Amino acid sequence: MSRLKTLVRNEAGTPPLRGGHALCQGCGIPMVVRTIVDTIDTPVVVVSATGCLEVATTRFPTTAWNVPWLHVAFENAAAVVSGVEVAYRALAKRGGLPQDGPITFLVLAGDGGTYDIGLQALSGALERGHHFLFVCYDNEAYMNTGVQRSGATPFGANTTTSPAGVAALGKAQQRKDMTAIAVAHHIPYVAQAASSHWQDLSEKVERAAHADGPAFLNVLTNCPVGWGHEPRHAIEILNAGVDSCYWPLYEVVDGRYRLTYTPETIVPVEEWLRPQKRFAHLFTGEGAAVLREIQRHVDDEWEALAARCES
Amino acid sequence: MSRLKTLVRNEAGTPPLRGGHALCQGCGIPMVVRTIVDTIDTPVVVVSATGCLEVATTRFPTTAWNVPWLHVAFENAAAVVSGVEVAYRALAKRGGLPQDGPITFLVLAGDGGTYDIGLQALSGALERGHHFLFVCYDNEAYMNTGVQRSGATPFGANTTTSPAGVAALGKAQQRKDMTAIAVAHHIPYVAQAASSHWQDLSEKVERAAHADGPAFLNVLTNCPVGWGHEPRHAIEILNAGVDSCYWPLYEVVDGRYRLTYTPETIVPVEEWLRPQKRFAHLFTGEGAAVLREIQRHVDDEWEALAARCES
Amino acid sequence: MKEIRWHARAGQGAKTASQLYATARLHEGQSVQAFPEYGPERRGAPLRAYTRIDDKPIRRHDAIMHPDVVVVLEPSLLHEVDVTEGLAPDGIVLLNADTAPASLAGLDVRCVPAARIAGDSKFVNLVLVGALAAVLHDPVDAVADAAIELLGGKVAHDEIRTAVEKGYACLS
Amino acid sequence: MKEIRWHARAGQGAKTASQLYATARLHEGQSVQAFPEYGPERRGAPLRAYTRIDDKPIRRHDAIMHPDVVVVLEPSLLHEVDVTEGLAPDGIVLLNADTAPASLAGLDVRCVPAARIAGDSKFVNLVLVGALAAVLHDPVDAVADAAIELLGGKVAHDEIRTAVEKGYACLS
Amino acid sequence: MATEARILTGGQAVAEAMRQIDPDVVPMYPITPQTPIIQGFATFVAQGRAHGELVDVESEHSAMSAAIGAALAGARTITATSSQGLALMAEVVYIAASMRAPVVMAVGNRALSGPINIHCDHSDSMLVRDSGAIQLFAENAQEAYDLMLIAPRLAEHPDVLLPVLICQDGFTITHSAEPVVLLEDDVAREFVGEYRIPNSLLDVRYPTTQGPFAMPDYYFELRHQQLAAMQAALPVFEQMASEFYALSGRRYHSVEPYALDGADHAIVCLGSTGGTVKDVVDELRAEGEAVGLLELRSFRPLPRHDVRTALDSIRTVSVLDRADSPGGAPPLFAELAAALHGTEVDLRSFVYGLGGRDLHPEQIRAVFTEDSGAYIGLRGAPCPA
Amino acid sequence: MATEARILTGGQAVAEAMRQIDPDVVPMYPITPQTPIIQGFATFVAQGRAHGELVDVESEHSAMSAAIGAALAGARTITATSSQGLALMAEVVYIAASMRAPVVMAVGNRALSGPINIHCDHSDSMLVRDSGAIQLFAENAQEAYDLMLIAPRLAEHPDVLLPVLICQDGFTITHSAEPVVLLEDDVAREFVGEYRIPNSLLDVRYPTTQGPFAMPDYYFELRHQQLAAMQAALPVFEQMASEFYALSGRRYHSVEPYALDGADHAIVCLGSTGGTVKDVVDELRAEGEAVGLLELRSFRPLPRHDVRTALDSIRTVSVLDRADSPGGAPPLFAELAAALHGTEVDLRSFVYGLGGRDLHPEQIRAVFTEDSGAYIGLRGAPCPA
Amino acid sequence: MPELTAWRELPLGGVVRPGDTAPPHTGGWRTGLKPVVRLESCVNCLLCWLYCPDSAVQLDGTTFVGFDYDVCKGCELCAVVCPVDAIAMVEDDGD
Amino acid sequence: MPELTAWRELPLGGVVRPGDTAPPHTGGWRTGLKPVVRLESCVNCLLCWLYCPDSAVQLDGTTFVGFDYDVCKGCELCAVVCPVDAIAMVEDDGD
Ligand SMILES: Cc1ncc(C[n+]2csc(CCOP(=O)(O)OP(=O)(O)O)c2C)c(N)n1
Ligand SMILES: Cc1ncc(C[n+]2csc(CCOP(=O)(O)OP(=O)(O)O)c2C)c(N)n1
Ligand code: SF4
Ligand code: SF4
Ligand code: SF4
Ligand code: SF4
Ligand code: SF4
Ligand code: SF4
Ligand SMILES: [Mg+2]
Ligand SMILES: [Mg+2]
Repeated sequence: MSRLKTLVRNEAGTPPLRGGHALCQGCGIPMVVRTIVDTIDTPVVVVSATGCLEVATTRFPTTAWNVPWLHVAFENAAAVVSGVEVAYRALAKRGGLPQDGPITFLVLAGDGGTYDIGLQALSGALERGHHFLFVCYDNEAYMNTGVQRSGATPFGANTTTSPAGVAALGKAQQRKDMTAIAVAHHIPYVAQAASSHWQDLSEKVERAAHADGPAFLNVLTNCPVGWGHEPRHAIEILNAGVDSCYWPLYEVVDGRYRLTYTPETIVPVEEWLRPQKRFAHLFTGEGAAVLREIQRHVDDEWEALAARCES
Repeated sequence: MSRLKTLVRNEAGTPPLRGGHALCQGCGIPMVVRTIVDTIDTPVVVVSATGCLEVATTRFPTTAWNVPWLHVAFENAAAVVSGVEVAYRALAKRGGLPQDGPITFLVLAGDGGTYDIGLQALSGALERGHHFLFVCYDNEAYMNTGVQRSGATPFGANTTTSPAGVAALGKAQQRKDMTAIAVAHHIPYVAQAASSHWQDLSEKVERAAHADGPAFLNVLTNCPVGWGHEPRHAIEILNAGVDSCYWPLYEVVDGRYRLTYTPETIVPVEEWLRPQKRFAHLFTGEGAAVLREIQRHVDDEWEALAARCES
Repeated sequence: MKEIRWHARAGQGAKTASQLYATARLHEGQSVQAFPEYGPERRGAPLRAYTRIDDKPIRRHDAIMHPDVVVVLEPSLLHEVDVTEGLAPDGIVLLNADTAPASLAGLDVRCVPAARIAGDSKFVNLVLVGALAAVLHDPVDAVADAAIELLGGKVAHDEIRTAVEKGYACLS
Repeated sequence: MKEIRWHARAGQGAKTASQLYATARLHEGQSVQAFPEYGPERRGAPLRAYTRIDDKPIRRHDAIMHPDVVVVLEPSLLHEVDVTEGLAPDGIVLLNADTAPASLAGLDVRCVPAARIAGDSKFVNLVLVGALAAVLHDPVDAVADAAIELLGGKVAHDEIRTAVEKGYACLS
Repeated sequence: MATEARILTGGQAVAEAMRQIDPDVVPMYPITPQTPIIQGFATFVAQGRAHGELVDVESEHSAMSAAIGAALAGARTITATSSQGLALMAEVVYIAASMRAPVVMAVGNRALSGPINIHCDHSDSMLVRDSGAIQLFAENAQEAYDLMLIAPRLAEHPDVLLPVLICQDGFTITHSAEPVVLLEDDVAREFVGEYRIPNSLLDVRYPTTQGPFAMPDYYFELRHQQLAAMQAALPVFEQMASEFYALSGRRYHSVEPYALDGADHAIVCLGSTGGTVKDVVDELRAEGEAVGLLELRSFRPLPRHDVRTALDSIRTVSVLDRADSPGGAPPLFAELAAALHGTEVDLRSFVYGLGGRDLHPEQIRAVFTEDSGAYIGLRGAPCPA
Repeated sequence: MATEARILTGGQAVAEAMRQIDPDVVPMYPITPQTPIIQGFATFVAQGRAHGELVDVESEHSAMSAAIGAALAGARTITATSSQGLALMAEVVYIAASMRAPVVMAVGNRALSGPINIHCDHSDSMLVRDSGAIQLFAENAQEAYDLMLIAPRLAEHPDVLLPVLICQDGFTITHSAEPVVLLEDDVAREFVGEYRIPNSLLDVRYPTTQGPFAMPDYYFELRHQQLAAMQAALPVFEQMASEFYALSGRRYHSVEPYALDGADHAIVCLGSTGGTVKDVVDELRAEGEAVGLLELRSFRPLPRHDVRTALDSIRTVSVLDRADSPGGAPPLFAELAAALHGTEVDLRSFVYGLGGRDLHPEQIRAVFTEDSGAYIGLRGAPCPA
Repeated sequence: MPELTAWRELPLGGVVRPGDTAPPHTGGWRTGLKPVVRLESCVNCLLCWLYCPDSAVQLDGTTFVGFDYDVCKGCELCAVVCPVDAIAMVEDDGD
Repeated sequence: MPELTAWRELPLGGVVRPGDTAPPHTGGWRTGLKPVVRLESCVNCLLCWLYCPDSAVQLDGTTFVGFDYDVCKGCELCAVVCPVDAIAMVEDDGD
C-alpha cells in the first residue's frame, strides 16, 4: 500500500485535526500535524505549546482535536510531556492505565516555543531521556502574536520587531541552528524536514516514533501571513528553500548524519527569498550586500553539513 | 614574561576575589575565577549566577569582590549580562560612560546555572551575539544547595537527588554535552578546560576574550564536598579526568575543532572515578557493569571528538 | 452619540475604516473612539470594528451593543453572522451590495455597490466610509482629508479622494 | 526548660549531638527541639546548633538567646567567636579541653578532654553528649541508647556506648 | 507646547512616548496585547526616529533580567509586557525593585491563564502587587501617554529608584483609537531629562558589588528601604505630575475623586472602567442621586491616607475589582478594607470584567442602585460567599 | 495505629509522609530549605522503600509543568519548592488550579529575593495567593506531616480538584528536629486511598482537549468554578481532618482558636509563630490578661466566616504578617480587614520576621501590651506609614 | 456553538470533548473562489487530501469524492498540489 | 563586620563596595594544619599563589613572601601544587 494510503487508513475518517478551525486560509501547519499523526501507528497524545495552532483550534467550548490534546503554556510543552510520559510509565508499572498498549507522546510547538522560550524545558527533557517526539513547526517567527522575530527568523527578514527601514535591514542575526542544538544533545533521532516534502517528512516521523528515546523534528512550515505570500505559492517557496540548501533535509540517527534529499541542481537562495514579502526590502537599495551575505552563509552551512554527511 | 607573571602583574596586588570569603576549604572555584580575570587585559565586569561562588563571597555587608560584580538570580546571568553589554554599547555611542575604553563582560555560573536553569537565557544571548565571555565552572552538580544532580552530573554519580541504593545506581542518564550545545550555536569561540590545567585555561581565556562575539568556556572544577575527596587530591583527580579523556581539553574556533591537549597515555576512567566518594558505590556489587558502560561511553565520545578534530 | 459597527473579513480594512471615520470627525471637533474586536480567528475570518462619535468627550470604554449604523463591507457575511444584532431601533444598515437581500427586509438598508465602484482599487472600505458620511450628513471633504492623512503615505491622494467621493455620491 | 547551644565547625557533629541529646530526653518522656543555624559559610566554618528540653510540650519556635549550657566541641573556636554570648546568668560552659582558658574566668566552665578521650574514633561529639548528661544529671544509658539508635546503623554499638560513657564518667 | 490631537491607540500612544523618551535600552518580547508598543518602538528605531538598542530576548524572564542589567549599568531602560509575560518575569520584578533598578515597563493588562485568554483584566498586575514596583493605571490612551512620560522621572528620582509599571487595559485601551495630544518632541525630551543612578556598575574605577546575599541580620532592613521608597513615591509623583501639568495642562493625582463632594455612594476602581463610571455618575447626579467615583491612578503605592480622607465620610463605597483571589478577598477590595478600617463606611465588593467580560453602564448603575450581584455579568448565580 | 514519636525535622517528616503516600510521579528541583524533602524522598526510592518516578527537571517552572502533565494524565503527583522556585513557577501554579490538577506541593517558606536570603518568611506563599491553589500552614513538624497526608485527599476530592500547598516555615520547621508520631504505613496508605480524576488524558478512546482558549464569553465562568472549588474545600477539609482525627487523635480545623474565649486582645498569625504565641498567651493568661490567638491553618481558602465568628466580639485583633507589600497593606492584614469589615474590632497590623528575623516571646508580649512598633524587630524607626 | 451557559453547567476545568460542539462553518471565509474537481481526471493520489489545511477533502474509504464546502476556506492549495490539474478554482456561488 | 545598623544607614539597594568592611578572618577554619614555606627551596613559580582558593599567598611584587594566616583555611593545595615541595603543612598553633 502506498504511504499516503497508509496515512488515510490510519486516519480512518477521523482527522486528528478536523476542519472548521480558525487557522488562516492556506496555513501550512495542519498538513504537518496530519502527516505526523497519521503516520504514527499507535494512539497519540498531543501536547501543544501556545501559538497559532493552539489558539486557533481550541476556542472553548469547541475543539478541532480528535486525539487527546493538552496545552498548559507557551514555554513548557516539553516539561508537560515529560510529566505525561512519566505518568504513563508509572501507571503502566502498577496497572493503572485506562487501556493497555503503547502510546506515542507528541509535542507540537512553533519555533518560538522551541528555539526560544521553550528551549530550556526541551533541553531538560532531552537530557532526561523521555520517550517522546518533539516536533517544531518552524514558520520562522512568532506568528500568533503578529509576526515578531524569533531565534528561528532568518537573517535579514522583516518582522514587526526586526522591521526593515532606513536604519535597519531586518533581523541582524543569523538564525539559531536548532537542529544542531538538538543533535548536540546526543539523542537517538534528530531530523530536519519541510512541509513541501511530505513523504520525506512521513518517513522521518516513522523513524522518529520508533527511536529508543527522545526524537526531535524541525519542520519548515510556511505561513502566508508572516512570510507574505499567497497560499498557492507555498509549495514552490518551500521547494526553493530546500533546493537552495537554505533548508537541507537530513537526519541524524545516533549521531550519524544523512542527507535524505539532495537537490538535483542547487538553486540560488534568491529563489527562496524573492517570493516572500518579508524579504522584499532586500531587493532594493542596500539589500544586494545582504543577499550576497545570505548566499555565502547558506553555501558555508551547506558545505559543512555535506562534509558531516559524507564522513 | 611568563604567563603566570603576567597574571600577577594584571592582578597588581588586588585579587579580583580576595581571601576571607566563605567558600569551602579547598574549593576549586576561586582559582578559576582568578586565572580568568587575571588573564584578561581590560577591566572586567562580572555577572554571577546564584550558586556557591555567589552566596559565599557576598554576605552583606561584606564583599570579596574587587571588580564590579552583579548578581540578579540563578537562571538569568546571560540575560543580565546582555543588558549590561548593550547598555555599555548604548552609552559608548552617546558618550555616557563613566570612563572610556573596552570592558570585558564576564559571566561566572555553575553547571546548574548553565546546563539547566540558565540554558535558555544563555542560548538567547548567544543567538543575539552579545560580546561577552560566559564561563561555566562545572563542578557537576548543584553544590550550593547540597549536591543535587544537574544536567552536568555524570552517569552513575551518587548525589542527593540521584542517590545510590539497592534500587538505584546513581544518576541514570549521561551528562548533557553543554560544550557541544554551545558549539551548535555557531559562536566564534567555545572551549573546554579544567582547573588542573591552568595554562591551557589561561590561553583559552585570552582567545575567548578577543573573540568577535560571544565566547563560552566550560571549566571542570573540583568540589571536595560534592565529589567526596580531600582538597589535596584535587589536582590528581582532575588530571585523571583529563587523561582518561573523560574531559578532553579542546577548543572550537569559528567551528573548527582543535585538541589543546592530548594525553600521553590515556588512563582508564577508573582513575578518575575511584578517588571520588560519589562513585564509591560503583566499586561494589553491580557497579562493575556501570563502570564498563562509563568506559565505553568515554571511549566513544573521545573517538568522535578526535575525528572532529582531525577533519 | 453615534455608534457604528463595521463588519468585514480580517484584512478588508474595517479597522482602518473605523479609525478613518473617527479621524474625520475628530477634525470636525467631535470626540471619537474606534476599536476592533479580537479573537483567535485568523485571516479570512469575520471581524467587527466599532466607531463611537460624540459631541461631549467620550469617556466610556464599554463595548458597543446597540449601534446606530452597521456597515457591512463584505456581503457574503450576511450568510454567516447576524449583522443586525442589537441594531438600535431606527438603526441603519449600510451594505456593500446592489440591492438589499430579503433577509434584511423591514430594516432601513442603504446599498452601495462599493466593490464595483472601487473596482480594482480595493478601496471598498473608502467607498463605504464616503457613503457613511452621506448617511450621517457629514462633509465629505473631512472624510477624504482624513483618509489621505491616514493612507496618503502609501497611496495616491486623488485615488483616495475619488473613492471616498464616489461612495458619498451614492447616498447623498 | 533547658536550652543548650553547641559550638563546632561544620562537619564536627554538632547537629548530630544536638539531635541525639534531644532523642535521649524524648525517650525519657520530655519534650524536645533541636536545630542548627544556617548561613552561607561552608565546610570548616564555625557553626552553632541548639537543643531545647522541657517537661511541657515545646511549642515556641524562636531562637535560643540565653542558653543554660554551651557545649564547645572545638576549642579553637574560642579565638573566633564569643561562645559565652547570651549565656544565662548561672549558665555552664562545657568545653572540649584539659583546662579552662583564662578568657572564660569567672564562669562555670566544665572541661572534658574529649578529643583525647575519643582518640581516633572522631566521637568528640559523643563524649561531650555523655558529659552533658552528667552535667544535667541525666541517666547515661538513655543517652547511649539514643546515640546507638541514631548512629548504630553505621558504627559499632559498643564504640558508641563507650564514648558516651567515658564522657559521662568525666563529670559525674 | 502641545501638538494637535491625533487618533492613536493606547499602544501607539505609549510607543510615541517611548520615541520621545528615546531610552538607551529596550529589551522586548512579544505578547498580546502589549505587542503594538514594542513593535511601534522597533519601527521608530528602524526609521531612525529613535535610537535605543533593542534587545530581542527569548522570554520575559530575560526581558526583565536584561532590563535590570542595563538599568544598573547606567542606561535608561524601558520594556513592556502583559499577562503570562508578567507572570513569567514576576520573580525578577521583585529583584528589580530590591536592587533599585528604575526600569519603566508598559503593561497592557490581560487576564492570566488559565484558561488562556488575551483580553483585559487586572490579575497580572495584581500578581506583582507585593513586588515593590510602582503601578500607575491609565484610564485612556491620553493618560497612558502622559503617565509614560512621567514614569522615568518617577522611577529615577533619587528618593524612589523603583521600577514603574504604566498599566493600561488590554485591547480596551491598547487597541482602542482615541484622540491623543502629544507634547512636542523636544519638550517631552527635556521634561524627561537625563538618566542618573547612584551606582553605575560600569564604573570600573569604583567597583560595586550589587545583589549580595543577606542573612536574617540585614534582610528586614534592606527590604524596609523599599517601603520607604514607596512612601516617597507619593509626593514625588505629585510633584512630577504638577510639572507635567505646567507643560500639558493635564493634571494627575495619585487618587482622583470625581463628584465625590456630598456623595453617599462611591465607586472605587482602576483603569478604563473609570471613564464609563464617570458617565454613569453624571447621569445619576442629573437624576439627583448623590453618587461619585474615586479613581486610583496609583495602585502601588496605594495612597492610603488620601483614600481614607476622600472616602471616610461616605456611606457606601463599592469597590470594583477586575481580578479575584479564589478563596480570599479580591485584591482591591482587601486594600480598601485595610485603608478604611475603623471608619463607618459600608464597603462592598464587586468583581467584574474577568477575561475581558464587558461592563455596561447599566451594570454600573445597578451597583449604585444596589441592584447588582457581587460578580457583575457572571452567567449563573455566583457561588455563595 | 500510630508509631512511637521520633525526632524528625519538618522536612524529614514530610518526606516520610511522601514515602507513605508513595505518589506515582515526583518532579523535583532543589532549593533551600525544601531540599531535604525531595532528597528524603529520593533516598526512599533508591532504597526501594518508595516507588514513585522521579523527574529531575531543570527548573521549577518545569517542575510544576511536569506535575500538571502527570496529574492530568492520571498519576498522583507531588512536588516541593521554596521562594524563588515558587516565584519561577507562579505562572504555572495558576494554570494548575484552572486545569484542576490536584498536585500536592510541600513548601518550605522562604523570603523572596532580593536581597537573596534563604530564611523564612511568607512572601513566597503570598505571591501565589490569587492563584487558586489551596494553602495550609503547619505550626510544627508533626502538623507538616499530618497535613501532608491530608493533602492528597483534599486536592483530589471531586468537589475540590485544586493544587494543595502544605506550607512550613523554612528552617524553623523544615530543619528543626522535633518529636513526630507517624501513622503506620498501611494506615496512612489506606487513609490516602487511590488517585482518581474525572478526565484522564491517557484515555485515548475518549479523547479530551485540555487547556483550551477561552474568549470573554467564557473565561469569567470558568474562573468562577475555581472560586466554587475553593468554597467547597472548607467543608471537605473539615471532613478529611475529622477522618484523620479518628486515626491519629490529632484534630485540625481551618481556623484554630487558642484561648479566645473572653479574650479582648487576639493575635492572628500563620505558621510556626503560632506556637510561640501560645506560650505567651499562657503566660499572660496566668497573669490575668485576657489574650488569645487565632491561628489560620488554612490561608487559602481563607475561612472568612469562621474568622469573623471567632473574632468579631474581640476588642483588639493584632495581625502578624510575615510578609509585606511595599506601598500596600500587608497581605494577611488586608485579608483580615476584609473579613472583619463592618465589625467594631480594632484591627492592628504588625510585620515581623522578614528574611528569617527571629520573633521572641518578649516581642509578642509587647504586641499584646501595646508596646510594639508595627515592624517588629526592625532596626531603626520604621518609615512613617 | 451552543447557548452561552452558566458557570455551573460548564465542564470542569474547561475540558472539551470532540463532538461536544459542532465545528464552526469556516466555509464562509472563502473570498470568491472555491475548488471543484473533474473527477474523471482525478488519479486519486490523495495529495489534495493531505495538503488541505482544513480537512475539507472528503474521501470514501481511500477514494477522493469531493469537498466539504462547510469548512473549505478556498486557499487553492489542493489545486496547486494536484499532479493532474483535476482541481479548478471557480467563482464561489456562496453555497 | 561593623555594628548592625538601622535601615536608613544601609547603602541603597544593598550595594557594597570592597573595603567597606574588613574581610572575615577565615583563618580560624583551619583544622589542625597550616602551610609553611622553606623560602630557600622556593623557585617562585607562583603556582601556589594561583591555586590558593583563599588568596592567602602573599607576594611582594611578583615574589612569593609568605602566607596570610588570617584567611588561609589550611587546605593544603599550595603544598600539593608546589613543584619543589617548598611548602609543608605543620601543626597549627592557632595563631
Ligand atoms: C510567557 C508567554 N510569553 C508570551 C506569550 C505570547 N505568545 C503566545 S504565542 C506566541 C508566539 C508563538 O510563536 P511560535 O512558537 O513560533 O508559534 P506560531 O505562533 O508561529 O504558531 C507568543 C509570543 C505567552 N503566551 N506566554
Ligand atoms: C529559581 C531558583 N531555583 C532554585 C534556586 C536554588 N539554588 C540556588 S544555587 C543552586 C545550585 C547551583 O548549582 P550550580 O549552578 O551548579 O552552582 P554551584 O552551587 O555548584 O556553585 C540552587 C538549586 C534558586 N536560587 N533559584
Ligand atoms: S499566522 Fe501563519 S502560522 Fe498562524 S494561522 Fe496564519 S498562516 Fe498559520
Ligand atoms: S560545596 Fe563545593 S563548590 Fe561549593 S564552596 Fe564547597 S567546595 Fe566549593
Ligand atoms: S481550497 Fe484549500 S481549504 Fe478548500 S479544499 Fe482546497 S486545500 Fe482545502
Ligand atoms: S490531488 Fe488531484 S489527482 Fe490527487 S486525489 Fe486530489 S484531485 Fe485527485
Ligand atoms: S593551605 Fe590552602 S588556603 Fe592556605 S595558603 Fe595553602 S592553598 Fe591557600
Ligand atoms: S609553589 Fe612552591 S616554588 Fe612555587 S612559588 Fe609557591 S612555594 Fe615557591
Ligand atoms: Mg512560529
Ligand atoms: Mg555546580
